[in-house]
Amino acid sequence: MRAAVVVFPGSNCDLDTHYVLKDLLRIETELLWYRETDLKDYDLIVLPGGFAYGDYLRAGAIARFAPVVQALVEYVERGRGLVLGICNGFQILTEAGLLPGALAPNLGRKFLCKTVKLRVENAYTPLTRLCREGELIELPIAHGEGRYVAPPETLAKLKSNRQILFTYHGENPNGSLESIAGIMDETGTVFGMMPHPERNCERLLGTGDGLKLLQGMVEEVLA
Amino acid sequence: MKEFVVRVLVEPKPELLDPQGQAVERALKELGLTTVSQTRVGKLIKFKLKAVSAQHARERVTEIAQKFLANPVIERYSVELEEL
Amino acid sequence: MKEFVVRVLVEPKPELLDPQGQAVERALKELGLTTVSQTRVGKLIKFKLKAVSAQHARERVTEIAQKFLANPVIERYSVELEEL
Amino acid sequence: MTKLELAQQHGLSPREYETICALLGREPNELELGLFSLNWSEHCSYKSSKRFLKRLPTTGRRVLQGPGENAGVLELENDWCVVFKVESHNHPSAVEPFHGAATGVGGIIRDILSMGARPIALLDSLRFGELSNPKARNLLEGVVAGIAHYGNCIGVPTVGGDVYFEDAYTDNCLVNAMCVGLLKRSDLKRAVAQGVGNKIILVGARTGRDGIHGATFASEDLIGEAEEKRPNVQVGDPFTGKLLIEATLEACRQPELIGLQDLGAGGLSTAPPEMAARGGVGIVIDIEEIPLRAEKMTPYEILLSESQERMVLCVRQGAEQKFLRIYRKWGLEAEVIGEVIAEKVYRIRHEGRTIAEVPISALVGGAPEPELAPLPPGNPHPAPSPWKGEGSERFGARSGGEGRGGGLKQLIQLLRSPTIGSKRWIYQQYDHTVQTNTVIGPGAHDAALLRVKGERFALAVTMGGNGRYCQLDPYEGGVRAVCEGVHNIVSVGAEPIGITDCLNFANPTDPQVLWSFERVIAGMAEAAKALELPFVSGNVSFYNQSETRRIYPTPVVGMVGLLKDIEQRVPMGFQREGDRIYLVGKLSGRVGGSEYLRVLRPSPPTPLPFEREKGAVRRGEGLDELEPTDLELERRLLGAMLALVQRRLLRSAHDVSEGGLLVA
Repeated sequence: MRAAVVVFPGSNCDLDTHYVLKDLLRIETELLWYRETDLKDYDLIVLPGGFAYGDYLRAGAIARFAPVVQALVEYVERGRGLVLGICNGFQILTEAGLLPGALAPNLGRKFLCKTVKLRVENAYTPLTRLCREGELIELPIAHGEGRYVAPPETLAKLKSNRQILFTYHGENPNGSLESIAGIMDETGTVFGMMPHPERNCERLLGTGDGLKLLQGMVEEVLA
Repeated sequence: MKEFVVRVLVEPKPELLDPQGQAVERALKELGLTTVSQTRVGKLIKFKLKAVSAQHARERVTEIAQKFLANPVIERYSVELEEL
Repeated sequence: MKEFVVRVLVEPKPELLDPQGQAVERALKELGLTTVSQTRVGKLIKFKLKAVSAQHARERVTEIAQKFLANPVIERYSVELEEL
Repeated sequence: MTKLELAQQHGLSPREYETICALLGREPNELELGLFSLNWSEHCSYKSSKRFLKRLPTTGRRVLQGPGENAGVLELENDWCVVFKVESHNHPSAVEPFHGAATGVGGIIRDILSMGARPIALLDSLRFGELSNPKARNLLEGVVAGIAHYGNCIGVPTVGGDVYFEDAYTDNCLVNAMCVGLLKRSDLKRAVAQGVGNKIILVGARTGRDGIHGATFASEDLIGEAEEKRPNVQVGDPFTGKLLIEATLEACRQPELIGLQDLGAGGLSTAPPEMAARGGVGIVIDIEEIPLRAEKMTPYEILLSESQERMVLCVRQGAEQKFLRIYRKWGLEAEVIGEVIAEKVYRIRHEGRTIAEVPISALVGGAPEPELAPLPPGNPHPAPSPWKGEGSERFGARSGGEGRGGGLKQLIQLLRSPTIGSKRWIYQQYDHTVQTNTVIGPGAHDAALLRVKGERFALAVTMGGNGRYCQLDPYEGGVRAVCEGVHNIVSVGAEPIGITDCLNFANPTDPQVLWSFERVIAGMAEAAKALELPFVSGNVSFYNQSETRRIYPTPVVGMVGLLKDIEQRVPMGFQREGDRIYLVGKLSGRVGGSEYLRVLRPSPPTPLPFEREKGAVRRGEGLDELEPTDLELERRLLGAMLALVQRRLLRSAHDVSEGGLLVA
């Protein structure tokens, strides 16, 4: 199995994500420069957190036109492998139209860095296959534009196709529509979530809940 | 080629909750502008552009606004052109 | 009382570094608008206002823009009024 | 306008102007005056503070680099080293809080970067006026948003710091930023230019008219000038800052890199000469080579510009293309703007002509020390304390009913004081978990704890300082600033190993301010010697006063500690029922300078410090007296705590500070 973590100018969590895949899950993982367009032999591509292109204008608005994202569209169309967008990565995937909806500024108008509780809404997906439906997990969030928004017809489709993977539990930190924290696309190969699994993969830093999410993606590829 | 000053005004869609707009409205009222309503806070993108005609310029800018300057899921935009 | 749509446009002072404006300009050029220059990204504050006259409305808004809507140290503003 | 008047407009005194003419053997031209004004500013030359700072201990077995470089460096374990420093951006933040604070964070990050280290943590110490004052609230809002904007975007976690709300800081907020970096000993770089013919490369952002006179501005009183004098505010671009980190760390891995330095206050007028001074060489710069952002900039504006996110490299002749490629790959500007020359001068060329040439030794370290004599106030003790009491106050004992039974009410009042209450509403705006090394983050303990991936050891960091103590008794306040840091570090189980500091004071031209400056340093030096802690870097910020107010003498201490085995870390919270609770150290019951007095014994607002009363400064009657710290006890306390940690006998620990035992 080969994984790639995309590095945009302004990505901050590329090394953190690379550390989990390579050092904790022992997967061959490369850092993929945003100018690359040859994605053929990657089974998993992660768009990490950060401020790609400084998040100027809108988070992910400029990164979406990077060569690697253009190549990603084709990669997804051909079903070559799994794509996971974390925080800034999720914003970029929605801007690129690879995931429905959009991420608007937090309702509280301030950047928020805290640990939140999430409820697993659908446990039959590569990202959540090691969780149980309804399970509560803890993950840190760190974003200023994390309010998930989508028109009613998109929300209806997300529900009917069970594309909603995580919802915030107990509090809705950023005012997201129906507390949505993470979704997948219709094909079940493109995933996006605002919370940071890579920041809670070791007991040293917290409950370790994040590891089984990334492990799920790996096991899906190896299965 | 003519030169134009282009202003693209991007604001949150009406049906979208605009916390910044609400906060500004509250402050405006506190500062005495009591008859204010429907406050929205958006973005102004201003630039100079050379083009053969106003019509051509407007077309190109509108296409880019739709694709890049505004996110159609949450924002709407308007394009204003002024020949120098 | 008359009703007006007020638009206050706030932008960074010209001599000040505008990282956001530079980033947007680079992107516009990559998207094919090669003849773009002097891109600035600022804020649009839009609201409805009831006032006795346009002149009175403009005065009140200008006073508030100077004190609150724009930061005179780093920004300049313009007020636009349209009677409904 | 005569040259002398022009010199004074540049913040140079007549005496300094005379010295310049003597050093040059002629009158300086305007560009040379600009060079002198920045290099001899208080901010860059430390001319009024140098002789006092010499008293701070700066040596120790772990010290690889003491003061005099971009940051201090201490050895840790397995070839790892820690790099850290504090920087202040008080004056720019008073003018424009958001960008002032943001550029402060950007600058301190680049100081760490220029030692070749990856920045791994940020801390900030903030001081504002009372929260009831709208101006203070606006400053707070802008400063916190600016720090969050820059720190979050650049991907360095903000893990600690402190904030106080006191009337003394109403007109002069304090924004001190500390950055900590890690590197392998073999990667250590220094800010030096050497080797005749080696190239000088300017990298990062383009040069504009930002913050011209920024450095000298910091040396002027902020008296009503903020409005008319609209200095061109420096705007930080964290996105470019992030690219600069990645590109520079890549450049630091190239053997041909001789040295590098951040363009801080003073920009191109101070960084190249400082690098040349360290290398014992000269430097020639060509103005045309400098990439500009604004049109029609004069050489004067280009050299004095303080545009952010720029650095200067000295690289071996012939290898310059390699470095230009690295920075351009990251989308950054990079141009060869000059080279090292044998003649020890800073030579500026423009259109083939030399338009300025000044001896390096004149610019760097040539500033004459102003003849300022510290003068203690009327008697050996500081000004009257704001609180008038009858005899020394035992907490609660004397105050009748208020003491007994009133404890809970007082606790709530103390917790409601913004200085003591939770700061979550601030640090939740800072990304404190990026880089996934934050084991103990903000709000969780007295110090933050960072793991180092692949290693057993961990790094404890803390930052803080109580200005009110120094207002009452500068010497004791200086001692406590160091001891508070030690308590915080040892509370998480780590051994304190080094100090950085930012000394925030009012005008040094006022003898009493200089006296408190000298006394604070004496106290800090005494405590550091007793606890064997070296000062490895630091900063001085003077002129923090307005017409009506003068800040408290405020030393902010940044401290780093080493925890050899991360499994021995000590949390703060009580762990298990039945565990025994111990109070270690002496309980004097004195409440001098305490939050208890400020919150529960309200009094007239703090008079202007060192205010004359009836001709002589009167010492308060005991209520404000600070219990002198027993440094011998502190030494033994430190040793005992470390022994308890090694034997794993501690379930948790917490330092008793603001709010005393009641709040702890």
